[in-house]
Amino acid sequence: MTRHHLEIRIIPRPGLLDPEGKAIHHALDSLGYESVRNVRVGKAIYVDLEAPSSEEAIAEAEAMCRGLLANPVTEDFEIGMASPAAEPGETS
Amino acid sequence: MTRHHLEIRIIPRPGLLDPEGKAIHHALDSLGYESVRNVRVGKAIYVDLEAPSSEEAIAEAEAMCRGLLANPVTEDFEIGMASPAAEPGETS
Amino acid sequence: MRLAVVTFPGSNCDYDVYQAIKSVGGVPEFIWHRDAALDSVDAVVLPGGFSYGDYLRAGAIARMSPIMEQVVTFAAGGGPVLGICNGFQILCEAGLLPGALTRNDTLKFESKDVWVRVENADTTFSRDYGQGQALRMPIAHAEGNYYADEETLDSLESGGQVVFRYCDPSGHDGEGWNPNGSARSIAGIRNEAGNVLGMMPHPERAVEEVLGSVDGLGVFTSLLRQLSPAAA
Amino acid sequence: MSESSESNSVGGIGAATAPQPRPGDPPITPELVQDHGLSPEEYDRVRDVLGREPTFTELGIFSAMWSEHCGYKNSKRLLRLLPTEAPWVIQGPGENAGVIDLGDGLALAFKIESHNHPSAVEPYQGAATGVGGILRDVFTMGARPIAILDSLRFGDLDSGRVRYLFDGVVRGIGDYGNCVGIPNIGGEVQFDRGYEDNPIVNPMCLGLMKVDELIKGEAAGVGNTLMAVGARTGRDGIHGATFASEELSEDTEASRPQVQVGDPFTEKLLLEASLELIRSGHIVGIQDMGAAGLTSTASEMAGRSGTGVEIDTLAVPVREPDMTPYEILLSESQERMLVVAKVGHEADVRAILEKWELEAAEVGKVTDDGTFRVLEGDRVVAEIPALPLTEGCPTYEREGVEAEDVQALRKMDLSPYEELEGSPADVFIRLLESPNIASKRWIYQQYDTTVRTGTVLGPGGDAGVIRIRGTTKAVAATTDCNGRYVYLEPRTGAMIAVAEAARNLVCVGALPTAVTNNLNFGSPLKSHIYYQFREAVLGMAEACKLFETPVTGGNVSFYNETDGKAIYPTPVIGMVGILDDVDKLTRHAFQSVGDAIVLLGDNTNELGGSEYLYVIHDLVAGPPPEVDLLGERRLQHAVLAAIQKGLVKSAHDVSEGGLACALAECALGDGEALLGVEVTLDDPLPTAALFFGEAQGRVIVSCHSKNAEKLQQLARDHGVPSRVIGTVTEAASGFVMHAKSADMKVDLNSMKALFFDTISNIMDAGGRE
Ligand SMILES: Nc1ncnc2c1ncn2[C@@H]1O[C@H](COP(=O)(O)OP(=O)(O)O)[C@@H](O)[C@H]1O
Ligand SMILES: [Mg+2]
Repeated sequence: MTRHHLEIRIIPRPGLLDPEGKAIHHALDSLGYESVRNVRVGKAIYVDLEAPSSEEAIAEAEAMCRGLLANPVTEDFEIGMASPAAEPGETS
Repeated sequence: MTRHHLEIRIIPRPGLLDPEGKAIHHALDSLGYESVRNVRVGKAIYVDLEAPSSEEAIAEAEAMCRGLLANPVTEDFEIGMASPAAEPGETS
Repeated sequence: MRLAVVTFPGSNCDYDVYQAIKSVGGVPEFIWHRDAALDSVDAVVLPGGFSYGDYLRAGAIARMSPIMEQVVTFAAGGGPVLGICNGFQILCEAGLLPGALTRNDTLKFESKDVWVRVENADTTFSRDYGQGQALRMPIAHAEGNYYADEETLDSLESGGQVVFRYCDPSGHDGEGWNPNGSARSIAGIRNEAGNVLGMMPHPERAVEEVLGSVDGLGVFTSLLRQLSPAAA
Repeated sequence: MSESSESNSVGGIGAATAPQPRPGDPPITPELVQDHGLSPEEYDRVRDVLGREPTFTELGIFSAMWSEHCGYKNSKRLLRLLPTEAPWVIQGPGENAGVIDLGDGLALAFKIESHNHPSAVEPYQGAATGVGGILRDVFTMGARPIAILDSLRFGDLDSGRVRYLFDGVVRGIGDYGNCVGIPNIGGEVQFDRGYEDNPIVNPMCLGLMKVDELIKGEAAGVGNTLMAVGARTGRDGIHGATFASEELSEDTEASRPQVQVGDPFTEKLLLEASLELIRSGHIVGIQDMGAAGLTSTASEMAGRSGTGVEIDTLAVPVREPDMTPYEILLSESQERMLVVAKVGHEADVRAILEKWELEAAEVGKVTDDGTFRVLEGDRVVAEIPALPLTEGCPTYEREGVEAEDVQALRKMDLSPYEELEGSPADVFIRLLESPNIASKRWIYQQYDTTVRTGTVLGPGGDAGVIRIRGTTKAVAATTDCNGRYVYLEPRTGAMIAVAEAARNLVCVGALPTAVTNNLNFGSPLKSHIYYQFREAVLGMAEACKLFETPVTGGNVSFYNETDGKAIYPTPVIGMVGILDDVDKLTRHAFQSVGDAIVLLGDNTNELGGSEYLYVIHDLVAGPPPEVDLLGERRLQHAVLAAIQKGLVKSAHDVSEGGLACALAECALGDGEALLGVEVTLDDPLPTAALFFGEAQGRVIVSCHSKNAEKLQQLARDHGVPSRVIGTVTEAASGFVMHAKSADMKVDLNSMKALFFDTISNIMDAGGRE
């Protein structure tokens, strides 16, 4: 068993309104960042888990996304390995 | 000018309580995912912007993070290139 | 005494604050966030609500608004600034108060009456209260969990900057009476100079018997008395 | 089954200008027509109206407008039986919301709306957008929203899926209303397996306006400009109207993009901008783009004012590229309005919207030819006579036959359940911790209840009350319906819903004034469902007539079924009332030790449809309690008179859980100052019925002991039975009830823990399954 650091990204489905992204885009515009074309906001969930291999870790994360983390009606998800910056200890 | 697809991750600073991460950890536990050791929840912000180079795109995103997107008291940030899955059109 | 009530897009307690100020004899005035002039006002109130929908972080986008530059200048010149709920969040985002307001540890919007104890009755916004007095007021927020690092918290405590703290109905520290997980049960703080106050509970909703409490009146009467010691 | 047309002239129009199919339009086949929810006969009617075959775009338009949701095809004829008039009614059914006169130049707009199907698919967004829609219905009348209520139904909370739905719905309602800044003042929720797969989400909104600021959804004044205002149009919710009219099935899972996302922030801006627009005098009409989007809004506005409209879809601001006229016309993107600006005032309208950081686009104009015409640039893509489109939907009256299994349930012998198994205290405790009886604090602590500083009685009492600043008045509101009663006997059940709503209002001291209703049923195509519907409408009509509470609007939600299984028929009553003097406001909690507890009304041996049977015996059976409407009317008058005279200190109606649970609620209050109770009942009734039966027409009041005789005299004068049943005691003395056959004594602190924490104990442990 090794510890795997996964980064799960939950992304609002294309076509759905993303009011938060819209508000941020608007704010960036008025701050003078006029080169911005699009903003969408999702979640980044960092999960540390024990698994025999990274394949198995990812498979488990996929199951978690389907069962709990992502709302299949409104969100897509993506799973990757996390960078070290996002590696804290244990959730208490 | 080319269009760059950036993914900005806003991560709660270590040491800060992350009640949402804790709640998700708890929920995963009770769903039987007992191999999970730690969960932290941040934001993933997908920004499409026009810039001459990817270095300049990243520099601009950094400025946005410092100016608006991240709160330095509670959050760190990371900037990367987004995967194609997270590439929609224009925010209107 | 002219008190500016700043309306941001999404503010929704501006009208309530306006009425509360009027009821204690102040002269409230709505200022739209883009009408960036605060020249002749005596105090500024940033009311509660969901400026910019609370998107990104509560108060994060509002503090970029043109009026906030004026508010910062006004505060730097010693002008009194009161931020309630979303106003408190904006003040922290703008750096006028230390720390940050993060998501309630209950992960829920919390709407109910709470009790707060007056920790410092010698401020612009609390002089009409007694030291240690317990006040009943409503809260209504999703991001009211006050956070600052230990060092900042210590200096807030030692500098008398903690003005209101959640407590039980008898005014004692009460296990279980902190509604949102705030560090050291902090409900309201002031800046070092003493002219800027931020608080999560809504004093403007506790100004008439018919609303269930008049414990919020003191915040407004204190402010008015400070502005014109002869009156009030 | 008979069929008739609503409008007299269903003439075709000249074929000379007939729109041509757009490139890429699918050919109109019988299958396509069927997919659009139109029967072959209805399609024939379409052809009659047009005098030719429709284009694909036109088919979409008819499909939406003649859906159940917009066309009320299976309900319209029966709904005409409801009383709608009274001197105080300013606006009855037909507009975005009903309006009643409050005196002092003020008026109250109010309406209820269902978002059941969207909430079943995506509880958070479904409920949130439901609140958004009902707020828009109210502020487009020119009224500022002052309160929200929410009537909810779910399956039993032991299912993870149900907990997920419940949690999402409550968060969605809360987040939306909280952000816009409208206090929630009440509602109801019932948990019963009858709603397992089909939750009910019916938000209601009240708004206040000056009488002379009333504005309607009309497209008046030929040459005036149509402007689309607010959010942009996306592909979300296309055919939501048809969707809401179909049964949920496995396929629904595949129709996910129909979810609409709410943006309460934009709504708040739209609210402020709309009220400013209405007051500015630059517009003549305004309406929310709700179900069936631009299509229904534009054609209804034209239909109401007898004009025509012309719209260019290329001028409509869109969120996504390459949208077709079909999509633009039928999109149900949220937070959008259609405004009719006086010609020449377009720039003023735009300036107001710009102030609120919103967009406004000129999308068309009012014409004089009675036609709903849609252009895509130069090309005509639809051209339909407006009135036949909005009013010509075929309407049906069907045969209704009661289901045999319901008859059997109703006739079931309940005598085996009349005596309690175990001690009364055990049964009592199980009822108190039933989520149907337990405090709903877990819900309403997620709702802002005090914003706007008008709430003088928030959720947790018999009705919510908002004072009207600048007057001594207040308005009260409640929602009520017990679907079990309606299921067991629809006519009685609907009467009880009206009676209970009125009782709740008088208990806070308000005079019941008017009703909005939301009729949630299964498929009207089934004869036993149509029976429920017809009977419920008849019952509601009778009770509303007798109570002088006209129906000023409402909503019908059919097809609340999954895999052929329908919900309990649930005609939710939203009732509003007026208190002339807010100081007379009365609460349900007992006030002081030594006060007399007086029961108005009679105890009877009725257990049918009770919470007791459901919780203890897992049964929904028997006849619902009888309701005597004249007796209810006398009771209402007596309670109001007693409150007016200052005789009573508290008042609370007896409903689910019976006398014991109602007394418990009086003793527990809001949990801050508990008081004890000691009552003695000498009725010769079985214990279950006496303690937990749900006989109607009962109110518990408390009064200073010296006033007890006066109070009873007042009751006698009104022809209402009354008696002193006990006294308010110290909390330490506990909760004590004596009857001939049984006694019980329960500790108040343990009651308090059960009552207030049950729902949070369940919810704060759950997850999505
Ligand atoms: N979904 C809800 N939203 C807001 N308040 C609610 C909700 N459900 C119940 N309540 C409040 O809880 C209290 C008890 O509800 P209920 O038992 O249905 O009242 P009653 O039987 O008097 O109609 C009421 O004040 C009601 O307004
Ligand atoms: Mg009840």
